Amino acid sequence: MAEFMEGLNLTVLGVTIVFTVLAILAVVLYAVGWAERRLVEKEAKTAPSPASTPAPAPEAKEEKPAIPPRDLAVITAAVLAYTAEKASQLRPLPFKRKISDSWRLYGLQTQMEDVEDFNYEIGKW
Amino acid sequence: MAEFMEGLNLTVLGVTIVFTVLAILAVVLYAVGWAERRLVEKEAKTAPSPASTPAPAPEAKEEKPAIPPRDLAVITAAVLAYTAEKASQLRPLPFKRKISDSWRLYGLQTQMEDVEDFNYEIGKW
Amino acid sequence: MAEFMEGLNLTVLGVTIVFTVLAILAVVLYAVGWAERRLVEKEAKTAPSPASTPAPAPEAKEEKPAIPPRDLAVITAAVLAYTAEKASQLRPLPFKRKISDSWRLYGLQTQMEDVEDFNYEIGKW
Amino acid sequence: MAGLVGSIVTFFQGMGLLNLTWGNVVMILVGLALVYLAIRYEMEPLLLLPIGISAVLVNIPLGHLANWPVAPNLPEHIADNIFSTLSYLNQQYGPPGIFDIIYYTLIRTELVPLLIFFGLGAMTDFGPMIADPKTALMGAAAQIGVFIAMLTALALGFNLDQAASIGIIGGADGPTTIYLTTKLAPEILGATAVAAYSYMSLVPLIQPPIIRAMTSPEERKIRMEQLRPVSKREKIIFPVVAMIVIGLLVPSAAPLVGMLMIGNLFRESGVVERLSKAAQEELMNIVTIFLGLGVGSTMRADSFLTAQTLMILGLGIVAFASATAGGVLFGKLMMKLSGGRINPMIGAAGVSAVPMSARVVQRIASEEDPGNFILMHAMGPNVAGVIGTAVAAGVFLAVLG
Amino acid sequence: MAGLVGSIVTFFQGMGLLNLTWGNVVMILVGLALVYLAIRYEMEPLLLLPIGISAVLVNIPLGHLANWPVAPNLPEHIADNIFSTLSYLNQQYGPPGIFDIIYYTLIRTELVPLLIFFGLGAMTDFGPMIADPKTALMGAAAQIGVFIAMLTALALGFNLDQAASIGIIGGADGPTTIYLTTKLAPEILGATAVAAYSYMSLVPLIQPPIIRAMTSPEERKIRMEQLRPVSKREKIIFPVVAMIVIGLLVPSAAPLVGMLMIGNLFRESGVVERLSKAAQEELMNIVTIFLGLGVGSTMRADSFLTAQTLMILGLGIVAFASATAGGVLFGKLMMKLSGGRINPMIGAAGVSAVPMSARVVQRIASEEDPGNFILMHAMGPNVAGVIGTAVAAGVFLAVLG
Amino acid sequence: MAGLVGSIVTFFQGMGLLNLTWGNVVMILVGLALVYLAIRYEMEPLLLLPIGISAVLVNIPLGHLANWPVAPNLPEHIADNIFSTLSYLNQQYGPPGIFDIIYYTLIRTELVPLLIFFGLGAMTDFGPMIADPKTALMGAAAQIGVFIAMLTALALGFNLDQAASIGIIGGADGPTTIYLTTKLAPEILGATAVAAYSYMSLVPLIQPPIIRAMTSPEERKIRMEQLRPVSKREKIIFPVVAMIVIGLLVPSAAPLVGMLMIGNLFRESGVVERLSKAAQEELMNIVTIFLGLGVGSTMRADSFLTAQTLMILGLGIVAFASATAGGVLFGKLMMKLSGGRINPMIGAAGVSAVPMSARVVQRIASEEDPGNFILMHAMGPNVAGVIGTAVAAGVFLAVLG
Ligand code: NA
Ligand code: NA
Ligand code: NA
Repeated sequence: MAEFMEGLNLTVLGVTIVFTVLAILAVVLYAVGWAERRLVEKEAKTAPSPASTPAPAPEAKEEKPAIPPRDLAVITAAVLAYTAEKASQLRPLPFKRKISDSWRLYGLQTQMEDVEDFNYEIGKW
Repeated sequence: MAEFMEGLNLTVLGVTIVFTVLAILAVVLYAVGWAERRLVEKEAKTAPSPASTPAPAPEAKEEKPAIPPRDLAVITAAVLAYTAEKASQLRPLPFKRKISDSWRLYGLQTQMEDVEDFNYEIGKW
Repeated sequence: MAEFMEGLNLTVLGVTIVFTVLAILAVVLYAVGWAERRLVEKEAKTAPSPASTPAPAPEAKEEKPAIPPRDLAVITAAVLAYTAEKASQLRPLPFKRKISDSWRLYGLQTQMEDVEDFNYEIGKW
Repeated sequence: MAGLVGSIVTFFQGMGLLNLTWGNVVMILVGLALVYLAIRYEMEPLLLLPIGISAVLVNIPLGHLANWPVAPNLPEHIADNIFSTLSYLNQQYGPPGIFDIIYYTLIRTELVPLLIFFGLGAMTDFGPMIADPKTALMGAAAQIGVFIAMLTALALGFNLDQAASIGIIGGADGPTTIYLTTKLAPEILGATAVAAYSYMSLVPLIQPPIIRAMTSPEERKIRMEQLRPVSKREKIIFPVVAMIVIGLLVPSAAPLVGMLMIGNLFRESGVVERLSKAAQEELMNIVTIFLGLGVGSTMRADSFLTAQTLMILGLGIVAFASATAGGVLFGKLMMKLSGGRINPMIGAAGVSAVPMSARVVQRIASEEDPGNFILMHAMGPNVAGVIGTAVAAGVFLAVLG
Repeated sequence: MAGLVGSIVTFFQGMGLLNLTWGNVVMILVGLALVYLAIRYEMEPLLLLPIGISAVLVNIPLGHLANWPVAPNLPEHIADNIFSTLSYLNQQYGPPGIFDIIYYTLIRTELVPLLIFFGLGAMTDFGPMIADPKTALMGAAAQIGVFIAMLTALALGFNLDQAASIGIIGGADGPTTIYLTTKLAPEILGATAVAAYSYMSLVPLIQPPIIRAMTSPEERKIRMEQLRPVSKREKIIFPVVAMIVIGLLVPSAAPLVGMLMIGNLFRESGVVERLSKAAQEELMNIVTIFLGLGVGSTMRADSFLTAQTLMILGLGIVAFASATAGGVLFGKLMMKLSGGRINPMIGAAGVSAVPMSARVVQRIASEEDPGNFILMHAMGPNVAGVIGTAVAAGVFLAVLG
Repeated sequence: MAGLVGSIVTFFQGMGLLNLTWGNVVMILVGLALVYLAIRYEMEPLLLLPIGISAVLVNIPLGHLANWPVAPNLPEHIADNIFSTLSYLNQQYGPPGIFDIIYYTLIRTELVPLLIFFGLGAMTDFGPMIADPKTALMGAAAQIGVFIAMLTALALGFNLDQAASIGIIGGADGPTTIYLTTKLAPEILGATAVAAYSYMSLVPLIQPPIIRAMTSPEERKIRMEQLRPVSKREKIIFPVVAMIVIGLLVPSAAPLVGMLMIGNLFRESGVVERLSKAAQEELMNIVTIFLGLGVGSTMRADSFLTAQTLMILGLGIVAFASATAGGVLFGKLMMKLSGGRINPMIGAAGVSAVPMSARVVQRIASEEDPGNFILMHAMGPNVAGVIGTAVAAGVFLAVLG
């Protein structure tokens, strides 16, 4: 029972402190936020017209509408088709295949993909 | 000689145990494999026709033959040529070059590439 | 004062040794450089005409001039425009979004980008 | 051939199978269950998988991976001296296994839990709490669950040290739970760690019914105004200020909060990206491996298979549930005080379990009103809850430690 | 100017050049030779390069990188106590150099070899062995080489502890060799480690003549049917089952096999990718650096430059050759039993040296019949050989340790 | 309610705010200043940020992050025994905080500074020095600053051990400074480390006026011929040769130079890329975090807030300035001897601070003559300066250590 009373005391103490600490932290954060706003205002005054600098950006977007969407689609499809075509071809065998680190490490690290790199067509790595 | 006899005993013991352990492991793996096949069969029964779902996939490939290979080659070559052309141009100098971490670390880490980033044309980083 | 004298001695000793060591290192490096040049000369003699092997490289570049630069520009602009167009579209929602590791780790790792992945249009992740 | 016979006898005496106890078998099954939950249901796999599998491994008899007891009886003059303890345990129980080394030199010294807090700091964005500091109070309110669980544990007969360690489960912070339990009651470390991580992954099941029971549909529909943007400068100042304020008020929370805030400063400063990345990735991953294996290795039959463990698992639910309730209640209070501009549900996110409980709150809000987005507001109490739990742990350490 | 003279005298007495012994010179040359082999012929460079260069460095006299002896004479009451040993060595031989710290706290405690096994588990795909479990027996057969080498070593006058450490070289597993030698005979650690890694990289030279001598062209032409696919579920169950089965049968192998299987579970579970990656990369790389430097630092003139070392290097070839022969012989037995459906050459892959020996087998098969692909079948014995060697090491530890 | 009162009293007695001393306040401000400089002006943030923030944290009273003194009075028989020291400090001052563990087991043992040298080796390209070996002498000449600063420190009343540690700041090598100070005068570690890193980041401000004052415009306009290319073979041989030559001549520099060269061999060998990457990244990042936190934690009010610290900061400028002057003077000598073919400014790069001082030299050259490119020539003395400082540290250790 004595322990339970001690636990109650600890609860009162604990809850108080947890709330106090986080309340103080909140107050400090409000103060920091307020200071920040003041600072930003000041900086805005000293550098009055920074809005004029980032103007040149829009011009980059102007050539976009020049190409009709249909052409776009055709061209893109062509490129994608070519890429797919190429990827489907047999990867050529490197002349002197560099043994990967994973092959070498302690003579154990399988990484089966490496093992399967064996070219079954020409019977060599 | 006593040690050699002990070695012989150890050999008998060792070979027996190595074989026993790996044999038991093999038997367990056969059992696991058998249980797996049973489970897969059961799952196949409860979900009888999953084959109909993955149907929509083939349609994606249909536009491929629409573009003759010659056009494909031309377009791709064009894109590649452009990329190569662009890559060969002088890289523009960043306005305020961010010092890389490797430059800063303990005042030592050379990484000569960074040093060589010096733009010899305009004599500045 | 005794300590200062000792410091002077240490200075004489130190400066001497630092210079000696780096001088010896320099001499050794000159020797290594000399040996290297000898070795390279020898190797050059034993393998007299390696220049003929790397010949087939240039042919890869020949198709470049076949496309007029104007066409190049058009095609490239088309591809870039398409890419930009596509990137600007709303990213489709993945069906069953895989919870990223960072979400899971100890129930803390915010990485606000993950939180902001919330799709405000359909009100779901 | 006495030699061969002798060898065989020696070998068989050392065979694990013949020394297996029922306790071992049950613990192996418990470990396998954790592994299963981690893989099948992705329940906090980064910790429950290592914990589970190392629980399996240490319960194979004579395996020599963990030779030392988890909570040894030490002579008084060395009890507080980790270096003498290591030497003493070696003397008494033989050379350390790999899990003994991990547990005694990396976890008992608090190195690993603190480094994880460091990494968490580098991963956490305190922005939502900085934008709306009053939400920090909800992170405090949810700690009520910690104390309710502690009192319940006391009533069930646990001693104060154990009760505090059990209560902290309600904070929903794995590393804080491990940190405090290691200091106060290492004999129940396995149970509290497993409870903390299990329930953290069950937050989406535990919280919704409680939240729904305590709020009306009208309350759940309350929309909150957009959070103000937070500047880089504020984000940089926050960890420094938080470290100093909390450190001066509750020094016993300084290690936890300090390491968290150092990590956060690394993240927000923007000038030490490679260190921030290391804190979040290479160091974090390595430390997580050691934490999982080390904690799992404390799950031995003799200390884990007790009625206490079952009670701890039960108390874990009490802790989580009352923390959620505490948060929501305080949320309702703040709703009243603000004239109905605060959705009370975001209080439930004060239990931490970042960001799960914030997502739970958002999901319930969406169900009532698909156009109601309070996720970011819930993130405030959510990250505040991490600090709140660390402070609660600090109070326990100050009084009991 | 007595001070200056004194300083100069002090300095010159401490000059390495004047304290250089013939032993040092030879050891520096040995180290340089290893560095040369590692760079020029890429012979296991990840270990032979660090080993070689740190052998060079520790043999520069008075360099204070390694101040403590490798196999010190310890008073009996502290011999088994690593913590008292550290304090005692500091008392006797002065503060530890960086290599002493690496060797005594990371390697002697087995931390590093076990963490490497952990990483190897995360790197290894046991699929081929799961698909065809009978190939596991070939991984057992190749261990015969371990015992033949041990008996030969005994006949040459090595004691049992040393003979066992030498025999295990035939298992072709670097970390297992280091683990066992550190426990049983640390005085020959440098020699056995160098032998193990050197011959592992020479597998493509050592194995083919033996395989060809023991098989007929017809046998080498035997084609094997495609392996069945292995499900994710089986791959997840495997490490758990293997850990429990082997742990219960040979507990002394539990640290090695257990860490290997934990790593493999991380890999196959698919839910802890960041930990699996850490095990394979960041942790593995760091640990490999420490292993190489630590092992190389044991190569001191007094313990390395002995007739023993030469014998160990010779015995290493005996071990590899007899392991290969044992594997092939057992392969022929299985060929007979299966009615000619098993190519006997795959038994040679049982020596481990994953995946080199499997590739060697495939190469020889291709030479006889370019359309014969038995690579995957050879991977079964190959990974089984890792487990087999760990079990053999476990038997040695159980009886001698 | 005596219990509650008791708890509250206990808690308040342990409140940091009530135990705060003026010293703590000042040290917290010093720490914050370092953090500010690191973030706002990017002054060596990778070290000054961790140093600053951990200085803040350890000066919060009763925080239990650093419980042990930095330079304790040890009984003579354990003073040289790190393991007994740990046990003794635990006995005297209670269990170690996380910063005590980092400082005593990772930094005092020199593990961390040496691992950083290892990583630096893997990051450094010694090519320019190999191409033009005579520039190595300029790396020697700049060490004159080390000795001038040492003599000045002696004149100001520092003892020899401290004076040597202060002098080495002039070498502009952070890790070498930390290595030497830890060995000779740990009580001033915070001050020398902060001075070294601060001035390293101020090189672009400190060096130009000195260089301009000591050279004429004509001298600054001297163009140098293109460096010869260096082969891969030479780059591989260099670290091996440098390690052996310097190790044999100055064994006390062997740990620093040896680890530097092992790292460089890993880099140049080309066969251990994953280890080289680990040395540069994962290991380096982790070790850097520990170095920064550990060094910062030594900045306690009692040992840092002294007139000595101010003098050390002042002496740091003396050291950097005289090192620069020494380098330039020797550059002028070499210019004379070479008949005007060497630009004397490149001598200033001999202070190390790689690659900052080489860039400073290039910038000044460009101002005089935009077409004059001597950057690569300045890199020779630059990297030689690293070796020169390590040798100077070796001499100090040989005579004083
Ligand atoms: Na919490
Ligand atoms: Na093997
Ligand atoms: Na220097």
